[in-house]
Amino acid sequence: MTESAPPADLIKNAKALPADTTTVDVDALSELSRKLRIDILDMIFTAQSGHPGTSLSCIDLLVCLFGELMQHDAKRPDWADRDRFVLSKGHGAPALYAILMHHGYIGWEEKPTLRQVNSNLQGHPASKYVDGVDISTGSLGQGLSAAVGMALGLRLNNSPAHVYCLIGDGESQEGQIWEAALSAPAHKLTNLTALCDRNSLQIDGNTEAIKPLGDIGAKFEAFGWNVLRIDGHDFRQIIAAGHRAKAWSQETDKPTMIVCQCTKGKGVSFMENEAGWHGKAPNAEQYEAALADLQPDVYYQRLKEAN
Amino acid sequence: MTESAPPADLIKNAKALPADTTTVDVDALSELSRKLRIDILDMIFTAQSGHPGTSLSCIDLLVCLFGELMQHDAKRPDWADRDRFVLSKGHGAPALYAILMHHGYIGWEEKPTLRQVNSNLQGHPASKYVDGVDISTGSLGQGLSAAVGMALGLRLNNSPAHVYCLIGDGESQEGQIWEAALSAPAHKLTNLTALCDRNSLQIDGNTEAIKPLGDIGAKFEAFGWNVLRIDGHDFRQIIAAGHRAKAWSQETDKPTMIVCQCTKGKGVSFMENEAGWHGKAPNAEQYEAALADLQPDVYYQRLKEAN
Amino acid sequence: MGLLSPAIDLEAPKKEALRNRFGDTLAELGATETDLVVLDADLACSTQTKRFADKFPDRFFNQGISEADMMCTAAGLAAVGKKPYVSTFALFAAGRAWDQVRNTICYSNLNVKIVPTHSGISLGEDGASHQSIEDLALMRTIPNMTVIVPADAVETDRIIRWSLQVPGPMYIRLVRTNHAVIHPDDFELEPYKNQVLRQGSDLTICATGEMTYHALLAAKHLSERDGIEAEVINCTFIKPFDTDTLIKSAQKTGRVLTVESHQFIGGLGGAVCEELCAHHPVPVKRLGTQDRFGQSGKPDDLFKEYGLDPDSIYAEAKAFVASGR
Amino acid sequence: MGLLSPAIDLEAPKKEALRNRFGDTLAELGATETDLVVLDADLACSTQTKRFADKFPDRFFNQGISEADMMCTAAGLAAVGKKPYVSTFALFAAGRAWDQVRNTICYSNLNVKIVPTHSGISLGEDGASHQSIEDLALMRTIPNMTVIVPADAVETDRIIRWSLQVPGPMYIRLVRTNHAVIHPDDFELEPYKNQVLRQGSDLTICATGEMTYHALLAAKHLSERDGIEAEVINCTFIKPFDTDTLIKSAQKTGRVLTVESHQFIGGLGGAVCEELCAHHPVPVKRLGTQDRFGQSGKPDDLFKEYGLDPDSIYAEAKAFVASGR
Ligand SMILES: Cc1ncc(C[n+]2csc(CCOP(=O)(O)OP(=O)(O)O)c2C)c(N)n1
Ligand SMILES: Cc1ncc(C[n+]2csc(CCOP(=O)(O)OP(=O)(O)O)c2C)c(N)n1
Ligand SMILES: [Mg+2]
Ligand SMILES: [Mg+2]
Repeated sequence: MTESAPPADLIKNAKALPADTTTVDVDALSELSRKLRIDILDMIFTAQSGHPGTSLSCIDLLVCLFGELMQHDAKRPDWADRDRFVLSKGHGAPALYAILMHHGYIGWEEKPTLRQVNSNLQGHPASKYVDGVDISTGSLGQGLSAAVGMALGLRLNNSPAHVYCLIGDGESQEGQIWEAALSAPAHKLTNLTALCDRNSLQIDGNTEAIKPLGDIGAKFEAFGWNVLRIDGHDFRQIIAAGHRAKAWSQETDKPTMIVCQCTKGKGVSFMENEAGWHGKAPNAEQYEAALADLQPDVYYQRLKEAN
Repeated sequence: MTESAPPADLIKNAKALPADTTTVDVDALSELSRKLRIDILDMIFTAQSGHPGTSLSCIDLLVCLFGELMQHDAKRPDWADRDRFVLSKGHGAPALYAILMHHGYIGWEEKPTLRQVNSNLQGHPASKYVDGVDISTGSLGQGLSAAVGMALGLRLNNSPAHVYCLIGDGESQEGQIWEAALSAPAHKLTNLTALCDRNSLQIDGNTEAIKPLGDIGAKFEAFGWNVLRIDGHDFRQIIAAGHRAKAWSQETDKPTMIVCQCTKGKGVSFMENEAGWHGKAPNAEQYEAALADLQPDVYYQRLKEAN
Repeated sequence: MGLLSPAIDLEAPKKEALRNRFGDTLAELGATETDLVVLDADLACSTQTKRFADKFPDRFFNQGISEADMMCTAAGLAAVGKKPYVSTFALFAAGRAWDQVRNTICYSNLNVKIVPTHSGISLGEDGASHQSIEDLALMRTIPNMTVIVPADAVETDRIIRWSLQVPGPMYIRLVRTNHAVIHPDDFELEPYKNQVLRQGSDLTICATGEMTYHALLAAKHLSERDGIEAEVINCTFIKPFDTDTLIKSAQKTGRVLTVESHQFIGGLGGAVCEELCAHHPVPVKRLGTQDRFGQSGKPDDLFKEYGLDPDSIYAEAKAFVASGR
Repeated sequence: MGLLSPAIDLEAPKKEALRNRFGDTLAELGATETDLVVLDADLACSTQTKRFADKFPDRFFNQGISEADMMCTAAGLAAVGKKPYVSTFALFAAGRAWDQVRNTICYSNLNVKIVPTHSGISLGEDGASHQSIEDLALMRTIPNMTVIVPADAVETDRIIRWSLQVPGPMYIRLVRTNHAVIHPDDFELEPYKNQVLRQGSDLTICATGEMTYHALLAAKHLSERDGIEAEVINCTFIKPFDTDTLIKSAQKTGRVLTVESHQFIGGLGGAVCEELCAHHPVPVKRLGTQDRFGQSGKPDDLFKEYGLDPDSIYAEAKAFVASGR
């Protein structure tokens, strides 16, 4: 888990981040992320189906969102003023299920059912099966508009709730992302923070080789958003950016986009930056190798505790 | 017909325009535009249906495209190497029909049939009815992608043909425009010039009040295009921009977008900048008033000559 | 209370635009139903959602020319408890935003009411690119979707009021034209029930939307001129389809003519054939656009061109009965 | 030359993925047909258009995750004389880009061949958001569109070759799975003709795509176990539908069971009911997803869950015959 400083040019708005994230327990977050990475691999290995690359890419973001940034309570899934999260890149479902299990929305006993018939853990998040999923996703490009709608509705309700939405970079090739990108500033949404998992890979290869997205942040800026650029695996930066985004949106009457430089497959050496691991389950050997990368002692320890 | 200089800040890339458009016969173009404006109104008045605002907004562009910029020949509609034009904002059909009639693609006898049952002059341009229309349009947002496809195909054919595509500013709220906007630079298209009719109106009012587009040119720049900004009613600027666009694209391996500041309803005083004239036909009184604006003497003269 | 207005003169009925009533009803309901929100995509003046927007600007969202975005935005509003009504032209609601309606609204079973205007060929002069002749097929096939077609302004009003009380996605198809009012002012809607507006024994005419009035007029002429008694069912509820009413009628008449301002594939005609084959197979003749796109023209000219005017329906019905099938 | 492979062991058939053959055939045709171009939307490794892309990178366009753009780009390519084949998952081809397929491709009647893979519930584990169970209904209702569903890899190959010679828009529906090869290697396609793969007199089973093999197996069991002889029609041509073959069979058997990996509304079942009601009404039972979305699961588990495995088809057919309808 890298905690070294991100490249200076990455954080164009670094000065906009509050310096003080000293209270953040980076070790604990890092440890949680590592556990959840193992859960992700467990699920996908058991199902022999699923999307490891994207899940490992964004799990650090989810850990910070659900653990530090969002107001929510698994015991009150109907709490009107809870913060909302939309996983627009729905194929990251294993990451979402992992964090939702950790927070008690989903029972651990469901873990082995991913992608099996009649499971709640559908291949893509489905609202009718899982608390904490308010909108079903999977068809790319639609979640950001839904998040805009939630933010509009919550504002009408005078709710303090904040809406977070995570999109993929490849997903940003969908025109609807740019419809929503025009819409959110038009509505002057200050209760919406979007995050873009900028891992530079999509299914068929590098985004820049297929349909270049270049400086995605610049595009959102041109569409009227505040933009923060961070290292999507640096917990301090993620949390600082999350706080800064809310404040900046208030100051400017604009929604904020956090472009998160991420590594697809992060944490499993042979999956990192490999498009081939987009939608493929590891075989037994690969699974063991992946666990080795993620410190299997912790894993087996937990297994023991569970029994 | 204004020939005064456009506001200096409008032509951000004015220096990129070649100074020498002295050979352009502005008077002749201006005169043609005026006649075609009358044709547009004739058609819409006779049909008692149609879109005057957008047609008057873009006719000066069409006059320059078909008269000065494009290589085409009504007698050879199947000529493989003719330049192509896609009217992505298909509701500008009356303007397209007017220029196509002028150039001989459509017989004048068809003029009164606009929007009647079994007419070739459909409410929106339909390729099966009219030579010179290669792709049917009307559902907004689709024409630019089609133009990209044409440009790709012509390049594969080693054809020197150039593709022009006119989109509306309101139309740019369609996400597909931004899909095409990402696509054209990805394919390094140098045989594609897009124009945007930036008249700042859509059906329900001002674009900036509904879903602000702000600096559209900046958005296309962020998506990887060369952008020229001109006065869309200044013939010298239109033609210079058309030439400059081709050359600039060659120099840069990028497609070029010409953002044309236009006035919706241009030429008919009471229609100018009035959203209400988007899709409404003038009644007899309004029609007369419009003709008066457009110098009816010319009109009646032509009628006389025709008989 | 009757189903058919006793005052109606079928040869010269009172007319009213469904979309005007839609706008008025929304604007009225907005006063008491504070969760009601309305979305449009730059067609508020055409769909008449403007009537709501003018009264409740805070609860009206003009999403611009972005139908896909509009549908998902509505879904998001519904997900936090709002009751969104979404409008645009039918082609752009059902067609342009199909995946959004399907995947974000229907799969999540969200309470979004889609009420497009300008369906079918009576959209008129704008032509084929704007005339939705496939939307019933498109919407009927999506799980969780309810598909409804009011026949006139009165029924539109009742449907809108009722729909506000019923959670879940609905597609309520309206038209552009000023159209015959066939229901009485005191009409009471019986949900999920298609109304037998005219009794008959020689054939059943299943019509929907604007076509119901055309069918009634054709039925009148069949009776007056030829002694043929057509039973006319106003097919308001396309999905779930009112099987009982159809089957009872088909058992009586033995043949069904379907009439819709829509493709003759997959829409009302398709639903009727599916129901009949499942329960009581009888011959069906389906009127609609016969695998042809629409085109520009005045609504009445187009009805004639596509065989959907009362005279054409009359002629088809007569030939159908004469054929002995 | 026969229609059904004489070598086939229905209980343990040879299997081949339709999409692999699709990719190979395209790659082969690309060598001689220089106007052939292929487009995909970031799924080239799944749809197997990659096999063409690797050989002819200049004539392959990966449009990224932009299905709408891809369809219209294909239309533009066709408008200047190219012969585009477009692929992605069925839901994103037929659903996400419906308006583009309709308004830009079909209304202009352009020569674009849309060949989506991953249709129906056998897409499997990705679940409902990716399982296209409405595409036949969506595509069938568009004027000018031809809709075709090959049943195996051999037929896929023949259809692709043939389609290259026939101008105009087509929708050719493929699936993800490794699937039974039922046609012989020397199979010759008879265009617009649905093949009677098994003769029978007790009922007609109209099946399409993957379901044809399931129907054949069910028919075998019906015959072996119960002496019920089912006639099995492989419904390759969904639109235009092969009326003759259906009606002849229905006249003989008096009842039709339709089987599709698709909604039971508006698809093959809809087409069959429409044809029968128009020409020879008989009882029809429609198997498909019964107005339910798909879900995650292994294809075989899903077939069972949705009643589309050979055993369920067998049971439905048996009950249908026993019902005496
Ligand atoms: C509308 C749509 N088109 C295509 C797909 C298939 N698909 C699933 S994931 C994916 C690539 C996504 O790439 P990106 O957004 O960069 O996410 P990452 O996996 O890199 O996090 C594609 C094309 C889809 N789910 N939805
Ligand atoms: C997909 C789609 N949605 C909506 C419409 C209806 N419509 C026709 S013109 C128009 C406004 C277009 O505005 P703009 O692009 O600015 O063109 P202008 O008339 O100003 O030239 C709208 C919403 C349409 N034709 N297509
Ligand atoms: Mg990515
Ligand atoms: Mg405009």
